[in-house]
Amino acid sequence: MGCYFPDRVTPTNPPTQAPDKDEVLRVYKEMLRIRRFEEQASRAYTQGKISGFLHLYIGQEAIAVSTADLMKDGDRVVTTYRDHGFALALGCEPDRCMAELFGKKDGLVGGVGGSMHFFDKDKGLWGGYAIVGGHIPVAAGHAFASKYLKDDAVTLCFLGEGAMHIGATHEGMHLAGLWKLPVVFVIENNQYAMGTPLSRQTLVDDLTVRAPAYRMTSDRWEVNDIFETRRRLAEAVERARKDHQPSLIELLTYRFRGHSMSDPAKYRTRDEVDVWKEKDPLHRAELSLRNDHGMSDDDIESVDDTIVEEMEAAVAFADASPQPEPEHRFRHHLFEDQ
Amino acid sequence: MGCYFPDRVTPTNPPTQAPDKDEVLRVYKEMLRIRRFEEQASRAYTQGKISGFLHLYIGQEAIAVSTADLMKDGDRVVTTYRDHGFALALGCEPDRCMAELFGKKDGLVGGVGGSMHFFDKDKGLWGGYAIVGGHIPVAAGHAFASKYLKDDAVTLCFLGEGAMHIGATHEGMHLAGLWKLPVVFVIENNQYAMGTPLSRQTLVDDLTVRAPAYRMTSDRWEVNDIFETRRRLAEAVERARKDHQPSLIELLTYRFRGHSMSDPAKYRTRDEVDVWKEKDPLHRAELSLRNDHGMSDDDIESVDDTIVEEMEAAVAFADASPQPEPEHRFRHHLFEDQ
Amino acid sequence: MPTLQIREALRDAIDEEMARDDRVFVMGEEVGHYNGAYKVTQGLLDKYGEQRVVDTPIAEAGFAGVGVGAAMAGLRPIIEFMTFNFSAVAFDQILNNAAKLRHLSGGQFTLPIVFRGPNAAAHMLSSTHSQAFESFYCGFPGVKVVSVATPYDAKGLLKTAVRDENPIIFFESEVQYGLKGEVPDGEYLIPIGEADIKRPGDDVTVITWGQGVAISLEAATMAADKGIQCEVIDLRSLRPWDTAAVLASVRKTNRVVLAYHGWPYGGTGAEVADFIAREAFDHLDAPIERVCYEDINFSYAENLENLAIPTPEKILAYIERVAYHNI
Amino acid sequence: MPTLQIREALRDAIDEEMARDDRVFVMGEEVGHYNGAYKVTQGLLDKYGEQRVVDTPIAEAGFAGVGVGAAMAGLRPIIEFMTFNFSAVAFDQILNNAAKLRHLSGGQFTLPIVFRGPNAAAHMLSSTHSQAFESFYCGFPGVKVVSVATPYDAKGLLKTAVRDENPIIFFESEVQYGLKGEVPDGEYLIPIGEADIKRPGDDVTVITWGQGVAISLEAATMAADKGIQCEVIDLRSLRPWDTAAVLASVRKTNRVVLAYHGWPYGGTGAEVADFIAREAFDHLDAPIERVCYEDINFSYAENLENLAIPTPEKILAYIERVAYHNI
Ligand SMILES: Cc1ncc(C[n+]2csc(CCOP(=O)(O)OP(=O)(O)O)c2C)c(N)n1
Ligand SMILES: Cc1ncc(C[n+]2csc(CCOP(=O)(O)OP(=O)(O)O)c2C)c(N)n1
Ligand SMILES: [Mg+2]
Ligand SMILES: [Mg+2]
Repeated sequence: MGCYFPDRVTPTNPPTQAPDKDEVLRVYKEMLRIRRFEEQASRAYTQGKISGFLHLYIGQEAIAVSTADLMKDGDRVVTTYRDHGFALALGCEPDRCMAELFGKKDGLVGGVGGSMHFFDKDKGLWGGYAIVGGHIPVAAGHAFASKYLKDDAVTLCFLGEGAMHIGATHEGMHLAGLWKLPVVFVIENNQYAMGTPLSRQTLVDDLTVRAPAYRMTSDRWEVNDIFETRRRLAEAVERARKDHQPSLIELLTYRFRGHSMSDPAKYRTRDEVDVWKEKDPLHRAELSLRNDHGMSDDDIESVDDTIVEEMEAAVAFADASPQPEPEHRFRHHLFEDQ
Repeated sequence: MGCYFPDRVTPTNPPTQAPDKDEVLRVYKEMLRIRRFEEQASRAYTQGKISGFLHLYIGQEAIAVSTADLMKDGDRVVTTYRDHGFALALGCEPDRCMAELFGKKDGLVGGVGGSMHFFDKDKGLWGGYAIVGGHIPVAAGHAFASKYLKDDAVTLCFLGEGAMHIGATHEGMHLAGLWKLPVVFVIENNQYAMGTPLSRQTLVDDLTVRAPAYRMTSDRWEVNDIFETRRRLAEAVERARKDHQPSLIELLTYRFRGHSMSDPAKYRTRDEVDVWKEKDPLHRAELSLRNDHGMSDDDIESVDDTIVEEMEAAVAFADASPQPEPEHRFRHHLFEDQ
Repeated sequence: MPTLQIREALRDAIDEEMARDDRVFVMGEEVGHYNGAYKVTQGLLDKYGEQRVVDTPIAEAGFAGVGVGAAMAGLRPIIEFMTFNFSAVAFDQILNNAAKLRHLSGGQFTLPIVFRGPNAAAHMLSSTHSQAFESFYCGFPGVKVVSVATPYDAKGLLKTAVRDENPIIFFESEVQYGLKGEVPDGEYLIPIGEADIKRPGDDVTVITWGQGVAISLEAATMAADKGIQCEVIDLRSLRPWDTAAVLASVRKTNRVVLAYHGWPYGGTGAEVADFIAREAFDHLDAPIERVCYEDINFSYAENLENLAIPTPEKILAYIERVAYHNI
Repeated sequence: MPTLQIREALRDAIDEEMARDDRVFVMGEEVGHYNGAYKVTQGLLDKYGEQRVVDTPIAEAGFAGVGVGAAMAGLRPIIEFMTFNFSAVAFDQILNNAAKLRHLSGGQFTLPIVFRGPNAAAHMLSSTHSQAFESFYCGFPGVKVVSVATPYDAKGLLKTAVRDENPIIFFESEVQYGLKGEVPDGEYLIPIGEADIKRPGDDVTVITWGQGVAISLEAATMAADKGIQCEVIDLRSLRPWDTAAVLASVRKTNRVVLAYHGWPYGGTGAEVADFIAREAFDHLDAPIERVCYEDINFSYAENLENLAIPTPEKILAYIERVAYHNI
């Protein structure tokens, strides 16, 4: 069973001040943009416009959005194949992201990577990786370079809870801890690795139990309130930047869709999903806008309409974008292949 | 610096009864047999009779000897390339062990493996492995089979502290913990991985800090008194056999020679070595025989002489043994290659 | 004869072998409760229980090694890699443990273990998920390598593999699990090491395996329309491979095209070509041609992927080239 | 010209490149305080400090991946594998990260990284420590593969490799680190992809690399006594390899023997042989022969190992075979 352990969650320290309406609205829009993008992608997939694997970020948006708010120039995000949310949060154009999903010329990486491999170096997106755990040493390497070059940059590396049990993750985290690298490892514990609930992946309920072995600072909470998430992530980012002290963070979250489009997610109950729907940070932000900031149905709807339009435009852009030129397939294998 | 942390060592519970003279003498002889064997091997290596890598067990003998005392029929030892001590303790003939080091026909595995790959299934020696960490999943697999076949056997898997940081070790231990396999993982922390002291391998001083992540029971002590070692190992073996509860044990020990014959061990001080010489279980057993059990220099010497003779005979046997037949190289790659 | 998908034929093979020998078990990611990422193991958990259908965390080196250790201790593991792309993290366990332990132990241990799963490019999965592993796993002693392309071969060879006393690398294909074909009722075994002539012919020998088989047969049909009769040989076993069947055909046709899913450098393609060039030196009327992947990392974009892989048209072009070479 | 050991030539190359570009650093097991398991990096820690000469725990996948990540971020890592046998646990990092990230990112990242260390059999190390990795690392796009056999080539090619913008697999040899040869003072570079004719001759082309070079030259001397003039070509680069130099020689001699340390199935040996058989089809007067490892796991016993590896005598036998083939 996908399990969640309130008792093991570290309590938060209270916010210094409550966010004002503009701020709530801004993050709400950012989260909603990701969700609507994913919904468009989902539709396009069922229409056969997107192929291969498509892993949606629906339910986890608050993590990418709060992360983006914390990033300074030069900071990096390294993540898994579940990477659309980070791309949008970091400012990549929905048009180019959707075009990548469509395998088109105007895609984020020219159509060569697809859903699992979004890269936008200038925006701080150092990549979506598709071999579970394989990106952990790479992220440690980015942080190694930051320390070597003294560029004050922080690398934020995201992984699923399922990636905690593979060797590369252990080795990468061990080296990051040993060498005190400026990196923050964030486990997005969405309770499942494909169809496998956490309880069949490990007997421990708290994945940060490994932090001491790596001499990392740890923190762990459930992602309901995006502002709490941002505040606590910020502490880890500063630890990395100022003290070169790496962190291991476990975020309890949930994906509302299947692992990928091909997964009907039969392995979980309606009730379980409903429990998490209540916790959904996007839903909570909407409630706050309604209850604390007096936004009406119409207000919310018009926000939504604009965003839906933006994402439909992205689909139109992707549709219209041409396929990559045939010769494009010979580029970038070696540096010489221009 | 090769570091040792008395503060972190779990205190022992007192022995139920002190061992009598025969028992002390028996384990003393067993440990001494290993040391004398290694000394002969060392000499033969310098004479060019042994080639390749030769990793000596001098200083760690008490671990193999106490392990052998605990093993029941069907139990297994899986270890590293530093495997001579286990072979002798488990009852493999010094003749065949030495012949293996000489690459001769009468070697334990017919000369194909050499020093790093002693195997004697019937004696419970399930092998010496030479890829660091690679044997941890294999040992877990033996334990998996025991649980599957309900044969009540326990697998004792030994590894150096240097093997704790590699992926295969993490994966193998994780699966053993998750599936509650009847296995005991014993870290022989001899303070160095080749020339690298523990302090440059990890920032933690206690390697059992990882046991909770694997839901294993842990224990940790310094190997001075072979009887304490046997008593505490026995608890882990019984946990595995009776409750299928795996353990992670860290033994603080020391190798008095270099990593292998090609290592002059310049990286450590005379003083450090002397400190450990005082702790040497073989030395302590000898003191006990002299002080508690009234053995004289002559008594000790005659014991030694017999053992030295046995090991010199092993060298003579290995010298006399022929090389493997040329056709032997085509055997055992596939089952059909008889 | 009943018609089955390759997926079903593989499942029946596993099911029959598990029923026959309770030392046989299946282990891998999502093989149990999820019924298999590609549904090859569907229903087996319900039938055999968690002890014999073992879901694992994501730890290929770990469970590949557990399989090796279990085989040494008397079990007969079937280890599923969700795809062989993920076996790269378990490479050491296969290369240094599975393939070597019998020899290293002087024959004290036997390693009856099957590593199976889909291999080579599927469709639009980009570079890390589109790789053919023949050139890696055929390159060292101590293992046997099999690659199946029809339901009949899939069932017969997997049953043989499970009974074999050696480590077997067993290649399937994601895009061919649904491919249908006749499978006789009742038990049959296909020996490892025997090629199968999927289509007889006298003019050109087309040597293929795995995903190459279907497109080679298509190409052969197109060639027939042009008056060229191809003999299409499905190697089925890549290590060891059927040198006799290949030589017999080449001595007859004197012309050879190899068509397969895999990168050009080395591997089975080069090995077979080099062998023929040496052993049939005086029988070749044309250079041996190889139709395989372009030597590039795969792209997600459909048009780019389609250009990189062998097609019936490409194979036909080379068939014509070798056939008309001396005219 | 000063005479250096290969070990010293490699060290000079690393030293010069580190002095020249402070983004270059060395990482691996025992490279620093221990001065290198085979002393290639001797003295570099004292000279450049712990930041640029980095000792690692035993975690090849970890530090290979750290190297990849550091290269993406602007550094130029030289990753030492104590031997390439231990790179098997890092295979995924090389195959799926180093070789693919430039392409996957649409060219956003550059991966100037060198993976170096001893390759192939040394002496009496048994099967897990005696493997040649060419067939694994040459088999996929996105990397270059180099193999050196003389101090001159070692220095010139390693300097080029460090300056190259791509992942380079750089093969050395444990048993040849002490091999001496002349190395000019002052800087020189050897381009990757250029073979070197180590001995000119008109009768038989002997293609070799790595540990094969010295024994091939011995065999060529023995052949000369029998009146057969061999042209010994050291490929030096295995991916890409010098097709032009090879074809030119083969068109002259019409006879080819490949001699190298490595298993027979596939790999560079089969790739080169297949290429020649196709591109020089009408120029060959004899089948191409390959002298390499027996297709077995290596044994520790000296006599068994010596029987499994190529020797000057074995190479000579094949030189004679191809030379007299048509007489
Ligand atoms: C080494 C490896 N093994 C298996 C896979 C197949 N696979 C892709 S995603 C996935 C599940 C990952 O779950 P988790 O880490 O929790 O991330 P999530 O998908 O939940 O975000 C698996 C098994 C892979 N990509 N790499
Ligand atoms: C994967 C791998 N990397 C490197 C080596 C080379 N090597 C052999 S033993 C060793 C040190 C191991 O130290 P430790 O685990 O502490 O065991 P000890 O030798 O001290 O008993 C190394 C680096 C190896 N055999 N395997
Ligand atoms: Mg998950
Ligand atoms: Mg040690």
